[in-house]
Amino acid sequence: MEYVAGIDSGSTQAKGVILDEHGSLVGQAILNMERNMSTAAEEVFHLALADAQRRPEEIAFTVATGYGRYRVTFGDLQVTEISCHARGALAEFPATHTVLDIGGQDTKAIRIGDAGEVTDFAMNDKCAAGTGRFLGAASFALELPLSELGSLAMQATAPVKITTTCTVFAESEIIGHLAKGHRPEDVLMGMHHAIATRCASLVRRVGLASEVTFTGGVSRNVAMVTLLQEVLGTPLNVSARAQFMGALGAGLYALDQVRAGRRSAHSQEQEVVL
Amino acid sequence: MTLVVGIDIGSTYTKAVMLDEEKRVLATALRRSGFKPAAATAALYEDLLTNAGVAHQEVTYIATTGYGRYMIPFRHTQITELTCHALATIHHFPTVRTILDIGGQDIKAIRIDERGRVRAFRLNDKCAAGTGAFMEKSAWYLGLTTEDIGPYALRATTPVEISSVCAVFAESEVINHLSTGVAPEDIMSGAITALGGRAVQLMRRVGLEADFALAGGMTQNAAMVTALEAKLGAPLHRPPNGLGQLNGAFGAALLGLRRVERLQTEGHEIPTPGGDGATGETVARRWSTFVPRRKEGQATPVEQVRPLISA
Amino acid sequence: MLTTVESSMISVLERCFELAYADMPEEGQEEDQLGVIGYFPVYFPEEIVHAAGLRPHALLGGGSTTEVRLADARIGSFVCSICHSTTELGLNGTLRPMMGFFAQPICDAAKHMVGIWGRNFPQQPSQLLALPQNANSAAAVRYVYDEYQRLCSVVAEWTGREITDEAVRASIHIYNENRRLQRELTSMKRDEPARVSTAEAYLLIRAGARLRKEQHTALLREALDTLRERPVRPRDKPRVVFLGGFCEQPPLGMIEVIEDTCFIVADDLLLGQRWITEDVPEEGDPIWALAESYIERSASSPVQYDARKPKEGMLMHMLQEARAEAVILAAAKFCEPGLDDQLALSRHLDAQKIPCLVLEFEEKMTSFEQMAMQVETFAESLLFR
Amino acid sequence: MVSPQTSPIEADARATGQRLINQWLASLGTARERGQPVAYVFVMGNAIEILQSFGFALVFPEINSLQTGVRKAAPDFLAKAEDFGFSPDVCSYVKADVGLMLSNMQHPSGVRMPPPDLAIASNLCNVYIKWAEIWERHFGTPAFVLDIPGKRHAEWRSAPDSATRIADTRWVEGQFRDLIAQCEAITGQRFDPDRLAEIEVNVNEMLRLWIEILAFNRSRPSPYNAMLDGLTYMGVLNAYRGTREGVEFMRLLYAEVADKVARGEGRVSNERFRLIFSGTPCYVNLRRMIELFESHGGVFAAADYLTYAAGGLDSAGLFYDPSRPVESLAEVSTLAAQMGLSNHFFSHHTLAQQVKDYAADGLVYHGIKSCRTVATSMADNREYLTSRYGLPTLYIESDLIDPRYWSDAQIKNRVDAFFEVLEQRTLLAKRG
Repeated sequence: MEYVAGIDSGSTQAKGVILDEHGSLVGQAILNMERNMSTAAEEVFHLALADAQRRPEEIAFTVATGYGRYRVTFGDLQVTEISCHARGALAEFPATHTVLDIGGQDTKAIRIGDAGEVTDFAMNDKCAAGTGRFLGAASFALELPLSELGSLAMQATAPVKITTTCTVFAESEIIGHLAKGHRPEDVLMGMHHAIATRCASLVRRVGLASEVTFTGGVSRNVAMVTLLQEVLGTPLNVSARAQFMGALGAGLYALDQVRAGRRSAHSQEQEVVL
Repeated sequence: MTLVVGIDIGSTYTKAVMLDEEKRVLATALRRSGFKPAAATAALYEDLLTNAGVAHQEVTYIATTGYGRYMIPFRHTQITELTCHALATIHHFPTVRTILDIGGQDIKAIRIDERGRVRAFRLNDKCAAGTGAFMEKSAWYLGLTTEDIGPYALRATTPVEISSVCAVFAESEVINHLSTGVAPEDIMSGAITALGGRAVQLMRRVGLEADFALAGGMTQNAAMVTALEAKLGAPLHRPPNGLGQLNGAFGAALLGLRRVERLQTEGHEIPTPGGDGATGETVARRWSTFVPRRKEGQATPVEQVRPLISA
Repeated sequence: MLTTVESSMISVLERCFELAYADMPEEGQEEDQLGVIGYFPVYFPEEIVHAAGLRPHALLGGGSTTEVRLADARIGSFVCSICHSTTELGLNGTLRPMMGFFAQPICDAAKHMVGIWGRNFPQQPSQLLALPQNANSAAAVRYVYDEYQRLCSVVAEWTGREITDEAVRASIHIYNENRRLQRELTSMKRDEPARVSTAEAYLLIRAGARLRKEQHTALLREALDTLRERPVRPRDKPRVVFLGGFCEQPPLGMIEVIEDTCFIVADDLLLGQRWITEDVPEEGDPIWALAESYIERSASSPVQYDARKPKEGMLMHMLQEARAEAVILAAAKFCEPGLDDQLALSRHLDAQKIPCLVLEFEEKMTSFEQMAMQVETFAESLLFR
Repeated sequence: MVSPQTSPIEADARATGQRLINQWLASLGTARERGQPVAYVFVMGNAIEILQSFGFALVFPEINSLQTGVRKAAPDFLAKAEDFGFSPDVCSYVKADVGLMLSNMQHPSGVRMPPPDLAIASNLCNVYIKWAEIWERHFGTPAFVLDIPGKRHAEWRSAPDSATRIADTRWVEGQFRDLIAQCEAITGQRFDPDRLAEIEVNVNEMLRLWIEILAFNRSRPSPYNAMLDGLTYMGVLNAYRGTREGVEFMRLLYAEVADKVARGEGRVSNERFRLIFSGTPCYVNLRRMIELFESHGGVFAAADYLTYAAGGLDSAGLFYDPSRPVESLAEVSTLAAQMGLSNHFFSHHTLAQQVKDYAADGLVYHGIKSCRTVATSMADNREYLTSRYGLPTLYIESDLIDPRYWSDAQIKNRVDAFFEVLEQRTLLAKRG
């Protein structure tokens, strides 16, 4: 039995998955980025191996994705997270035609054709950057863990209208609204709405086509999912493994390589053949 | 005897200072503003009285400043933090003509005259905001406390460049540098240099007239002070014995004292609290808060400009 | 307890507010059953469209109440708010009733608006009215005349309504009367700022961008009569000139924050409504009269080059005429012409030792704490001089 | 794989171009001593022909500014302008030029730029006019604003002999007459129509060749990269427009490109994807940007930028009629503005056409944060073309010369993903 690895080396988190030769996930691991990308990738790789109870030499091929993909020293091939998120989303939800991924650094909308190919993609221009970070600012200001923001927002009864999506002013805006006596949940809902609107406009850049799959950590935020469905007017697929979509996609690309008869050469530069 | 209180209600901290007629600091107090600044301030005021060991009725005059200056019903008057900083600074350093105030949300450069009157001032562009907060966040990413930043950055050997003006992108740069294994002290020092550069740029816009003084949160940040003094090629005066954070409150108190003196020399009695509306007066009708009759789904009320005060 | 004068003033202003911030009326719903031609700032020869029996509709952006949902997918985030919100109003259907859309080459973003309109609303004709940036050539008036003639035929083609000289002359007469009343209001505000606030004057003039001019004239008359009756309580506030309202409109809240501590005795708000500064000749070729007035009887703005109107000189003249002691220089975020002039003027004022406050705004602003702080400090620095 | 840029014949035209550009820059430094009058002009709408006929030395502040970027000196100049008070939102070309003024006109090329006797700003980019106002304040040189009406909407063309064609041309000609009078006043010489006619003959010849050189890049593989080699060619096209050197350069270039096409030699050794570039380049990282694409075998066969920056003269195959020099200058300038220069406000048609003409596989938009002229409606434009033609497009964002806006990781990420898209498409096409 041969195995492959997919490593998603983002700037704030590293994720890794191990797939068997049928493409089923046998191990996964996630790690908050410490000092150095390369070491973090190594670490997450070994954690995933441990989770799958496999040894490094059993891994026939490794594909790296994410901003740090060229720093994954043991990666055999680098593929961008655009292709990987699309591939991962398709594996989980085969009817996917649009992928939305909200990350801390970037928000991406990906359009997928009927043959499962990426036909178009859009990433936030500078000022819409880090829409995910906008939530980080909220948790900072409200002194709440990120994971609780969504559920709290859902309790809103009179959402506040928030016009700025400038992350810099998010905190002061929140404090301002609270000082005016608005309830935290109402302010939070306002913020979520502002972000959802921003992300929706990104999806519109590539053209909305159902089914829509929502990937990335933020997809676990219930308020965000609800609002996006409302703003986009279509239900969203959300996988339990939403955070691992990139890594999963990378793993599947690795599997392609193995099926095409290629084996790990641990060379940095290989011609990308998708 | 005259007891004057200055309260600075900032977005993160609320600070208070009590002075006597000799401008001696009798007591100071500090609290997080939290979500209910009015309540926080009331509590803070109690702290101040306790610290000073005086009772409510002994206090002659209360002046408020900071973004919450209108939220405090028991004030006599309110004044903006810029005017307060100017007064406080000239009190400590009669030769200062340009003040730099680095706050959490914005940087302010103020030109003053020999009597501490504001002559010109400039705030950073919207897109260069959030600088102080950016320092805090960076420190947080690096696993440091705000206090550590200064000493830490001083250890830098090969500082990196943080080029983004926008705090959000700057943050991304920090994260990226970090993830590529750059030493934290080099990143921090890079961030400080960048911030210092922008601050001096702002000072130029008001004329860059010597001497210079630094106010706000960064006064205790050795690295920042060094960076700024290097850029300015001149020393930066800083408020003495930890008054830095209290500068706004101190200035408000000084102004309150002036007002009391004026009232007494002119033989008026001190008005009852509630704001003498020097600048707090509001127009007959706030059209901006007026909601037009719109088709369904269209009506969205415009935010109230600011809490209207009822004198 | 409000006086009768005050309450009738408020009722007039409420009507103005409704109009000033109302959406475009649905087809046919408008009382006078007119077709509507929309135009993007700054100036547009409304008389020509008015003469066709249509209602010219100044597009003044989405203010702080329009939620931009669709336009952000079409326009970069580094472009001013009024382009985003105007496109949004198009995409969300608010501007559907327009029979046509015009923009002028005031800036590069505005020129793009015509391209955006053409791509997204092919069923709604759109054009650039190519007003000239060279106002100093001997050939300028003739060119504007030709471009206005072209406008006449375009409007006729779009709406099937011919535009006769008699009709244009009649419209000019109506507009001249309206302009006289606007000038009266402006000078009242300048001479007795305590009698009418800038926010009030703003509502009165902005309502005119949503009404047939004859109706607006009646409304202005009523307002002016009431205002003359209004008792005035003089107050001690610094007299300032406000610049920055020539295209994207600052939110009303911003004007009010300024007026809390200052008297705005002169400004460039809604400049397009006041671009022509004198009566347009009512005899001779009316189109020529309009063209000549555009070049010879007009205000100045950061988006119109005219060697006869150096920006610094125009501002100093404004200051003296309004007996103002200080200037507030505002610029819309991402408005390059505005930002360029803001810098030049602030440097000039510094050199002249005239106090000035530099502000940055966006039509969609909703919180004014920081701005209030700056304006109050400015006022304090003026009062404690 | 970046193709060898040292193949002898390519080095030739590029080298000659570089030499001409440097010669021209150097000549500007000595214009004053020669007592040569100096005119500041922009690349879009500039009446160079008239100025040449009066023997003006031509300063292109846009080229000065981009040169600060190419020579990695931009940051200092930008910093000077921002210290002076210019907003980050203002065009970085303007700021670099202000930096130059604040540096005693000492340009990184080593040339001390002369102040203008005359400055012409057209309306084709409104920033030109604000820029010229800055010169008015700094040099006291009044601006000559040349207003050339362009398209009134995307599908709009002024028919020959139509009222508008006549009116627009008359307007432009009127301004040329004003300009000629001003030139006479400045130089103290009479206007010489025959000299203007000679210049126009030269321009016609340069143009005839330029149009064919552009057409050569339709062949596969493309002999040159429109966004690298093309920029050098353009520099000469502007600085030497109407001159003998200009004509000779174009002949040399024509021969070189023709030869390459004949030999089937491409700019990139393994041309895999033919691309169209929309927008202005990033001059600080130009090589890096091109390398990002060429390393994937992607070459820019064409760019709308070439039209804007070449005065739009190629856009409709317009030629001067030297027998009526001034009149025909007015006619051609008017049409060039209509069909070429005002196109970035309606560029969807042109781009669609270029994609067809050059058999392009994809379209790359480069948005400039501080340039509303090219970037305001790129997203809308992109949406329009992708939704209609299903064309693969890429949107990247940086700046003209401000390195602060170039984030390599982000741009590489987008470019790599774009080529993965293109690869997938070819793969699917193969599968049928």
